[in-house]
Amino acid sequence: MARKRMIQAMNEAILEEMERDPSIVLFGEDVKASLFGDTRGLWKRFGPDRVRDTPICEALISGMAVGAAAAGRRVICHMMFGNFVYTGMDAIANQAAKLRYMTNGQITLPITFLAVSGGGRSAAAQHSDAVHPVLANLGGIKIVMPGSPADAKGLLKAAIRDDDPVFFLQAAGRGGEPGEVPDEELVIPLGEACIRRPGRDVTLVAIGAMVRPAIKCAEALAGEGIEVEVVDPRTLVPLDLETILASVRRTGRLIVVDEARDTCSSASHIAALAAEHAFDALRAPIRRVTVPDCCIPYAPVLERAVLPGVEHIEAAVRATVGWRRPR
Amino acid sequence: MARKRMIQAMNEAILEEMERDPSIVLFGEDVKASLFGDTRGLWKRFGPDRVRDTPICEALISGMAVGAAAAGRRVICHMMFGNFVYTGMDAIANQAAKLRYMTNGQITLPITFLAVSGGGRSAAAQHSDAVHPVLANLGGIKIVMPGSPADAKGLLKAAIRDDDPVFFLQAAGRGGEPGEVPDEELVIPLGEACIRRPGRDVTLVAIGAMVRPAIKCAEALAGEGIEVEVVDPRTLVPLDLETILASVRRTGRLIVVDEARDTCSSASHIAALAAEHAFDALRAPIRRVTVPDCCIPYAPVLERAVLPGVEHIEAAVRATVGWRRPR
Amino acid sequence: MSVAASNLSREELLALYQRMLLIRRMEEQLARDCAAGKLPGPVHLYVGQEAIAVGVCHHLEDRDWITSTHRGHGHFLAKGGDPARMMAEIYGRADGICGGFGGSMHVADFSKGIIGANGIVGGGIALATGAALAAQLDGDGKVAVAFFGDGAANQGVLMEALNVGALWKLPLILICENNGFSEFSPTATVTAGRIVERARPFGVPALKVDGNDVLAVWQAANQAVRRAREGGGPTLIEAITYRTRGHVEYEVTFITEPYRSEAEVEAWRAKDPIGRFAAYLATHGLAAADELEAIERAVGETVAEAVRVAEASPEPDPASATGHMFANPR
Amino acid sequence: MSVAASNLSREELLALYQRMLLIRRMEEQLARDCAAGKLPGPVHLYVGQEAIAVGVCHHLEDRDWITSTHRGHGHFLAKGGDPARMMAEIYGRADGICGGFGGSMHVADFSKGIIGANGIVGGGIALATGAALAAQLDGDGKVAVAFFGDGAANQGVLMEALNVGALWKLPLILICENNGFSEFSPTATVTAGRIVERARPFGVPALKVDGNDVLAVWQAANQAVRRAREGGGPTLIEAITYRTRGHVEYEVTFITEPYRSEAEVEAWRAKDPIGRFAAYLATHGLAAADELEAIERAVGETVAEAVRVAEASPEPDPASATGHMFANPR
Ligand SMILES: Cc1ncc(C[n+]2csc(CCOP(=O)(O)OP(=O)(O)O)c2C)c(N)n1
Ligand SMILES: Cc1ncc(C[n+]2csc(CCOP(=O)(O)OP(=O)(O)O)c2C)c(N)n1
Ligand SMILES: [Mg+2]
Ligand SMILES: [Mg+2]
Repeated sequence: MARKRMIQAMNEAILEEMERDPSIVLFGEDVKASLFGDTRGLWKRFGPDRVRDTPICEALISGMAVGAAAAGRRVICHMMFGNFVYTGMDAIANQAAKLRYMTNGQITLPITFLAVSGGGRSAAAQHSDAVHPVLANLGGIKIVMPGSPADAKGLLKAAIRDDDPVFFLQAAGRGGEPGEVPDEELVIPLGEACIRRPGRDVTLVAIGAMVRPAIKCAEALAGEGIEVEVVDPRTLVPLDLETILASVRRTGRLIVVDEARDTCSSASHIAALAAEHAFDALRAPIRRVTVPDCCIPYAPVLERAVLPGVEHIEAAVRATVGWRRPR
Repeated sequence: MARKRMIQAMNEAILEEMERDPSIVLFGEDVKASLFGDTRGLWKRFGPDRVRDTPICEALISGMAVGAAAAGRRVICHMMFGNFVYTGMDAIANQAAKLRYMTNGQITLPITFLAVSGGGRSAAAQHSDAVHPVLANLGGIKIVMPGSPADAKGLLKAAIRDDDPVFFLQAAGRGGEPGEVPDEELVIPLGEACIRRPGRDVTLVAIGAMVRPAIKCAEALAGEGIEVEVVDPRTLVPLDLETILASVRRTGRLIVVDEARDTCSSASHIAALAAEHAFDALRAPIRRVTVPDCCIPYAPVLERAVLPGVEHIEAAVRATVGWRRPR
Repeated sequence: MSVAASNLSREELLALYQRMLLIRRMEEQLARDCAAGKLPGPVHLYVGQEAIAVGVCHHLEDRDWITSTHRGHGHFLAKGGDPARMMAEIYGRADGICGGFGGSMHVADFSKGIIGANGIVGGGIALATGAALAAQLDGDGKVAVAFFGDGAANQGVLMEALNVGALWKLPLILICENNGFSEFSPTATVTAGRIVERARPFGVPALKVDGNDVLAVWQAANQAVRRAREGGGPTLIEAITYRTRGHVEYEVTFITEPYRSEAEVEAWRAKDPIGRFAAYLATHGLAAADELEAIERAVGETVAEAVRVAEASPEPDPASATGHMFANPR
Repeated sequence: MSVAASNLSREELLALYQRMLLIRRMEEQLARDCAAGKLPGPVHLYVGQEAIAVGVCHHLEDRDWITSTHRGHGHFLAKGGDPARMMAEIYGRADGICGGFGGSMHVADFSKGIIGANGIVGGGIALATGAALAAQLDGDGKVAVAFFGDGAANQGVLMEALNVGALWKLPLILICENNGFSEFSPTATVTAGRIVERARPFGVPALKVDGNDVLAVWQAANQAVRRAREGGGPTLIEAITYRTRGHVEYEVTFITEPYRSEAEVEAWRAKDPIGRFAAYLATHGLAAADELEAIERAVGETVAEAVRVAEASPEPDPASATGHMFANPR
């Protein structure tokens, strides 16, 4: 074990996988300079053939990822900010998510798209969207949202080895967060949730960047005797529904914390799944702690008002645990 | 009242509004020839200044809609198929949905985007997506999905008069469906659901193209004494939650039928809202009848297998009405 | 047309002819099938443009990549796709090349380097650029060809591909088939300037050819493919042609006003690439009448066989409808 | 630099100088504020490029439209945006021109025709095209100007705008500020050929100017704006300049390797548009030293006042955070 920052863990994952598999090509805007640090040093290590700075042209880049993958390469495609996914959306939605299906599974499309997701740094509306619900609805894109450096490393390695298009969404501005990362080879299968903290009173499903405030909240409430179980799905597609439902069946209560806008969020979807498949176990309304249906504002005081924080989560837990069926 | 096809009703709505408001400009690919018939005759009537055929360049078109609206025009922008929304996604998500908010409400953006939505005609994966969940998650886009010719007319007129960006999504291939349309001026406010058929046993929220099979199913089951209440939300943003919740409180049961892929669908969202706000009234699990998380296939037999049909809805109703809390 | 310039053998010339005719007859069959209500979805026919797919693909091997458009049957067949499996696909059958999942707008066969037809106008351009990148990394002289229309040339992704193609010297060949229309919009109403010029600012070689002259297309493609194989980077070819059938087969049912004159269509029919090439072969004594007839018969038999196979093929299993979204579902 | 050619009065020349200096001093203030940790979000400074915004906007009235980029303070101020309200915006305050909702990358003032800075590279191009359409329909000679970078010129939407602009003869002026870099990529590594050439295939007039020479920019814009007002359609201007500060203010904290040499930066500093113009004014006896000093003082006072206003402004009300997504929420 060693203490590493999340971005370092990601950097190692890419480096190790590119060492391991010479068919991998990585491209995107300024991957050589590396804004976030995840691709730092790769250009020097692997050269300009396998690590390519592209012009600014997301529509082409995302389509090239599909074309190169269809033609036999394993691709890592850096989209930088989540909002630029919209700019490259056509090939993501119409090609990456569909080409295998439309052609009856003739090909695999081993593509890992990298992007940061969410707000919190006054980057304002065009650099702060959490785009995972939009991607999740496409059906053909896997989605990874790591909650810790170790998970980032193990999940990114799994994503790169995966034969399907995967979006790896790292929480924006949280690359510096440290955590213990095992020294040995670490590959965490996609589709396996993890219970970050056990608890009997309420299940708190927390996605990506929300894991940390969820744990903080759980720790704070433990002092009052409220035992919160924090479940980190780690991947949204595929979703480990079993682990989530098993937890809900134990606690009888569910809250989902998601940094997405509320309407059609992953929080909504997980809530809907529980309202169908764990209905008989539910002892309280299912709550969502999400971003209201607005843009992410610039001023810190405004941004704090719309992003889910510990206090929003805590309020939801108290309301859920304290709920009594009206007479 | 006169019997009209849905596309005719839409055509009338646009024509009447363009007559009424000379600031309206309409553009898109082949709006002069009019593939679907909704813009038929408008070029002749209003001339090449106000009705413009664009080249194929969705990224520009959607952005132009925002620019022209910000500069004082009322805009109708035809995106043709729902899947081409992805091609023009950047300006829809990053500009249309955000420009008013980012600039502190300095402007209004009166834009009506037109597109067809959904499958059913063997148009295959790249012409059959129902894109409303993706649009709904953006937060700044209103969404209209009419279930009848009269609604199409009244809602389209309201959409055009609305000062915000609205996506008007007509069910693909269903333009020929006839219905009674009032002769007098008809403007149906956005955000008002309508109860298509009252019933005491289960609430069936059916979106857009799903209204018809939902009603069919309700009629069939009425013969067996199962009384299904069919609620048509008509607009997904804004959503008339009150009407939906009131119905669920009456029936104690909810099913949502949505032609979207399941994950992060509007069905999921409506289910989540009910699981929070009508929890105490629920007497059965909330079910969703949606498209599984796959593309829309070409062959009719495959397409029928994935699109929600009367039989899928019926099965959900039976399961819901017959559900008993396990002991 | 000049055979001297093309250096093609008589056998090769007849092969070109055969392939064009195969595309034509297959699509005439599809037109009849469509009119008879036998096809579940829309079909966009390539009639009149066959010289382009055939003239280009003659230079390509199975390992080379092509991407195509909504009007993709010609490219599929020219690149060696199986006629019967294409027919079965368009009929929506289990033996279709995509198992009935794709249909007319998505016929693809990766084993033949056919990345596929594409329902998104301009969608194939980025795919081909990516395939060209893969080809370049493979380092064995493969190339990638994007076929697209004049309408698609107005999608900005073309400029993006020219830029990246030029910067990286990708083995990419961009074939713009200017058939006079973007759906129902005559090209000039939606396309400023000349498409062929659009390559020049990027330093990408570009040429314009008569797309109804299979040998002219062959020549242009010959240069472009050679340059690409040798590491010389991309080429844009604008091939001038004409769509003599409708944009989509059933357009008369919804287009209320004519968007072109019958005289214009007739004038172009007179320049039909197949008729012209047959006359050329005859005039130059390169094919006897009975040879051409034999080809006609053989092609007819292939089409008939394709229909038989397609009709005999079962419908896909509905239980498989959600089956292969992912290679590793979990 | 040639005043004869520009036909500008002394007062106008001094106004150009004043505006460039205002942009410079405002941004130097922002640089200090950023270093001091006073700015909540990222800022991209325009230092070295002032001649472009000022040379172009001098031709524009409030009713004309501009769209800008992530590097948008210069355009905002050149088009007549209020310095204090810009400062307050970047400080994230309630009196900010966007109430603190937008920040540096979104400063906008529609009453001044400023559609706004833009966080999406290339995003302003389509907005300006739409504004040009609106202007054309208004029929009163308004124009729309899109400012964008060399990096943005690689977004396909530029080609799409050139095409539509040419077809519809829109009053659209496309100003590409080629400052040598797309973030940390030198232009030549990501940009094939010459940007100015990209207009030609569409028949759109294009010219390249020294973007550090305010009079050269003024001249080029003069032609372009006149043509646009008179219904002559779009123009592309490529203005060659250089970004002397970082791409983003705190880049040293994350960029581990230099992406350009200090010598290169120094060489360009010597061509600083403001210093050059001051020297020109002095050499030609168009401004006395004390006149320039007076301008400097006045500008300094404006900046100081902007800071005072910004600092005195309250933070926005968190309760308003979700307030104005829609004009008609229901
Ligand atoms: C992104 C996108 N926009 C619009 C369409 C609708 N559409 C289908 S074909 C077509 C015209 C294509 O013209 P062109 O590229 O010249 O090809 P042609 O049909 O002439 O072969 C259009 C607009 C589409 N399929 N995809
Ligand atoms: C669509 C999109 N892609 C990528 C980015 C990230 N990004 C911000 S600025 C920039 C470089 C822009 O270069 P240029 O257009 O030359 O403008 P400059 O920064 O030089 O003024 C990039 C890639 C973005 N903001 N938007
Ligand atoms: Mg065409
Ligand atoms: Mg630049």
